[in-house]
Amino acid sequence: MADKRVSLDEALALVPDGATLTAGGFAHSHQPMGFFRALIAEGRSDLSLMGVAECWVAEWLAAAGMLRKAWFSNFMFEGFGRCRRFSEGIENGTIAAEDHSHFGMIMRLVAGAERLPFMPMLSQGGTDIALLGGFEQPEDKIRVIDSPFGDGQRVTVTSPLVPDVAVIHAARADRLGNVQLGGASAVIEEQAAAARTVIVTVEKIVETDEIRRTPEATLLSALTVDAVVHLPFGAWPTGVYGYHDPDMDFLSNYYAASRDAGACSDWVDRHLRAPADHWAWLDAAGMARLLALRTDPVLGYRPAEVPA
Amino acid sequence: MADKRVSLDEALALVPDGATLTAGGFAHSHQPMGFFRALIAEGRSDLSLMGVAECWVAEWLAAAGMLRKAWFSNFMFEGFGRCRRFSEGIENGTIAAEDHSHFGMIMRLVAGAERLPFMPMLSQGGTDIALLGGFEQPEDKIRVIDSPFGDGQRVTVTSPLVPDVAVIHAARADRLGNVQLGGASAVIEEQAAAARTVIVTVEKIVETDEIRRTPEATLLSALTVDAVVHLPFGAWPTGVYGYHDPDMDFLSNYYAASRDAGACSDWVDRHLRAPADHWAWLDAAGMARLLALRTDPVLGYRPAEVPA
Amino acid sequence: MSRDALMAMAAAREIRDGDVAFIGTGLPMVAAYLAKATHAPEVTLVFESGIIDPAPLELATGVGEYRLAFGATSIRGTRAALTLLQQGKVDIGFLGTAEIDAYGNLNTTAIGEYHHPDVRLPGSGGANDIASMARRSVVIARTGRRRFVETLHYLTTPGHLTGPGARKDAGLPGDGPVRVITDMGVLGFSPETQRMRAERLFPGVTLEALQEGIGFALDPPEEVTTIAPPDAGTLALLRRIDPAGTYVALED
Amino acid sequence: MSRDALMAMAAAREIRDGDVAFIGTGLPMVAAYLAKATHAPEVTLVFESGIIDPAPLELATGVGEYRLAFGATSIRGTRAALTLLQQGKVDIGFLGTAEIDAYGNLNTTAIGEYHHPDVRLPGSGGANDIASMARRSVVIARTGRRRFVETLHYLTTPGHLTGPGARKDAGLPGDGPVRVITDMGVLGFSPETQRMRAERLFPGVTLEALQEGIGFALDPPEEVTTIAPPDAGTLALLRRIDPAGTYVALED
Repeated sequence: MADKRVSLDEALALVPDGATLTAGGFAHSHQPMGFFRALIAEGRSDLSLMGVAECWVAEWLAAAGMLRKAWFSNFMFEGFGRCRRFSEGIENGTIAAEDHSHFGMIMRLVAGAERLPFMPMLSQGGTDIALLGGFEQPEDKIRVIDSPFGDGQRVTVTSPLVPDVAVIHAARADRLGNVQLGGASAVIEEQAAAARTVIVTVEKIVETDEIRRTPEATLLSALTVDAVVHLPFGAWPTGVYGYHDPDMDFLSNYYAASRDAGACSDWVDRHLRAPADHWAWLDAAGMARLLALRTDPVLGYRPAEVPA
Repeated sequence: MADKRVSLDEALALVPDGATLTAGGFAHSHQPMGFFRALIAEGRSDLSLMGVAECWVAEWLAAAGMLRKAWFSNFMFEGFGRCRRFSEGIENGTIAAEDHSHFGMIMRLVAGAERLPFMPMLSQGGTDIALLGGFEQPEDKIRVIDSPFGDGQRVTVTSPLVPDVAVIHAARADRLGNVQLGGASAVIEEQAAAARTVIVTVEKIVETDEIRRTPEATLLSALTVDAVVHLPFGAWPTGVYGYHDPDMDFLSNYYAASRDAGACSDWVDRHLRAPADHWAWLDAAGMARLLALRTDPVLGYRPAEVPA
Repeated sequence: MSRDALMAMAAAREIRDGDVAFIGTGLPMVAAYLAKATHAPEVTLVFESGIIDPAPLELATGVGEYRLAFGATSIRGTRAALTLLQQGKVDIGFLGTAEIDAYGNLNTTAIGEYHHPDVRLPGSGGANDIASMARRSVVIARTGRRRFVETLHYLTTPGHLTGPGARKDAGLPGDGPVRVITDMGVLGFSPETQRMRAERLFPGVTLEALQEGIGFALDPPEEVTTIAPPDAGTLALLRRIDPAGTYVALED
Repeated sequence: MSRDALMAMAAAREIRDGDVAFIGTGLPMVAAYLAKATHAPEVTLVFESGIIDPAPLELATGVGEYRLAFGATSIRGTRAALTLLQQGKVDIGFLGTAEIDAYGNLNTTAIGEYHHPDVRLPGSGGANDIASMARRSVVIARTGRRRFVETLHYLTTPGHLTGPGARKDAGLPGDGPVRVITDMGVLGFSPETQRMRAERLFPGVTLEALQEGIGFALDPPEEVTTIAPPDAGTLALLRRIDPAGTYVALED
């Protein structure tokens, strides 16, 4: 295995205009926002997403006008509400949508990862997810077939999806790309396995010997990873289990701005496009804000603050 | 979740004559030999195995005359050679065999576990595993079909298997059946998921709060486990990662006896049938022998002994 | 009297002791912890984030929240959690919705024409998987003629689809929805038609008032009873589980 | 001169730097560590037990041995390891066999009629999966007319099956065997027929002597070269990797 460390700029160059992406994380956790902040600042056109629950990635790409279509299962902001720019993009026809259940999206990624022409599964059948295509023909996406073993069982089969690039944020990796992450791992394994190119941004790069101490905790093996970027707070304003909570104030600030297209555009310019680099993006947030997010190592989260 | 602790005798009662079994472990590791030693001592008839690599379980059931048929992928003794009683059982027609690749067996168990009428896969096609049935009709086991999405890809599909009982030996569990085990976990997850009843024997029963300290290490969740038996050295003479090495001398002693049917029958009577219970079985081995097997906690195995 | 408390009680009652329950954020989470604190101490909770059987010290506001992970007996990924559904290991799941029809089919995808919707909603997420594969499911939905509709704009999540036999034809293993818990009472499904009918009413609610809040004709009920209001012990438990009243207000 | 050393060298040479190699016990494990110590420092070794990229302090005698697990960068289960094959992430795999035919198909299941065999062998294990799904595979087999046979008693593991096009019809994604490493030299496959032919001979071995040890007619070779014996450095490395000569004796 070769040394896969690259700079953020080198990693960004792996995502061309027109690329099909998938990104790790879900709810307000583990989304590679540092990477996508920088991608938005650089600018890309005609991106597509093969997503499961990377709501913030979808929303910011939509808000930046860079998202053209999405295969996905659910994008919403837990505790806030709808992803407004993403949803309105579908409403006004600038973003094309192809709907799935979570398991349906995962099975398409698994089929893509494992070179299988389809995966069988027991959900989605009988619904508009199966019967009504978005931008795909429904019969290219899901069919309900009789078991080839003639046992009379009806089973849904779904076709593969292969993203060009997966972008994952994790706690740590070695230079070879062995990746470890605590907490619920969402769909990271399936997304990384399916994609042609896998970029991982991490809080910390550690020696391979450190990875070897807890091999059971390795979520992605080096042989599925193409580029490793050292990007502390690379999930901020979403959280990283064991490191820091999501920054609910910052997220809420965006959410409020997102309810108006003009205000949202200003917000994107000011917060996402203006910073010169990742450090400027973090510096704008400020040390006090970022350090306050740190989680308690025993609890795994940030307990309520003691009133002064 | 209820308290699932039972005695070894109660667990044995979950395996009736004619049962179809699957057992954890592979090579000389993690095989539930304590359980099967006791089952052999009690006596059962017409057992079947849906196995992957639990060579010692297959061999001892064959040597005890209790095994009637086996769906399996590979039974051999790493470093020794063939499983003689099992192999000769097939040669003389007392054991019926249905062959698979490892991945083929695993996919049949996965299909069984997930209520799927089949799983697609990319191996086994074109070989006698697919074309020549053992005791099954080949067309009930494996077919090569065209992708239902009309993309011209040919893909193998294999039908489900559901064992009556899975028997697993692990390092530790709580009383609810949350199971943790270090090292390579072989096929334990898929075997437990597929079986109607899951029995786990463990080195140690711990409090649930202890399991909660390392939830990522939980291999089997309580909701897949039906019975937990406290059975220290329950894998002996095979090994348990982090606890003790396989007892190569004892295994070798069996292997030598197994080359002759009569000698093997005597061996089974003396070593497997004679002990009154699990403690008598371990006492016959003796403290010095068992303690000498303990692994070094840093290395994870037993280093070569320093000459006296 | 609190409608929220009645809904939480009614939802909790659907959980049997020993069940494996697939739970989302909000009222179902409160109901699940109410059930666990009362008649179902051995319920096992599973969350789509991959968290199994957690022991949180305080109420989480999301299935992905780190305070929910505290004390879990198992943490994996989303595929592992959803695979439990496909394995038939989940007894009950709870669902919310924007629209629901007489068969208990749900729409959480789009209002208006799917390709050019008036309002784009979040999409299925795990809902379709839960409703397809859990042994039984329970829908929680406040009444209203724009929510309880004759025809969905989009069928995201299967109830009984078009009625008897339809789920089997579609390859769905679970039995589908057994109850719809509203702010006026609890609905079930006629075995013959698999269409919705009233089962239990909240105190002071009439069958006519319930039908008024439903945009399709309910099937004739077999027997309708009235639910007793929560006792002081239940209210105290709800207050302990959700101290801020985030999901279950104890005053209307 | 040691035939074992020549075989280990020839096997090591099949591994390219940066390859992901699926490895079993014995000579392939020695060859893999020889490759890693020489021209392929960035090879990643994967074992069917679920161990990835270990750093053992001494040679393991089995893929399930705990001394092999030492220093692994990832440890999962067997399904995860075999799934890497299905994902197309494995470049090369090594196979042993009891019988091999001209197309490189292997039998490790039974000698005699399958249902009533004269000798029952262990079965496929992961061999079929490796040969079906790795990008390329290499067979290691000592010559002999009972091993290299015109017709297998049972086709356990696919080589090129019946020749061009057959693997595709059977749904197999990998390219199949590229080399057969024997104790007399290295064989390859004619592109037109996909039948075996000589490529390289060990010192002192003639094409005729090799054919003598093969129970079917080899295809005409394109070019046959002779392999240089291992140098002192290679022998020293082999001695360090396998000090006891368990798998690679340095004297015939």
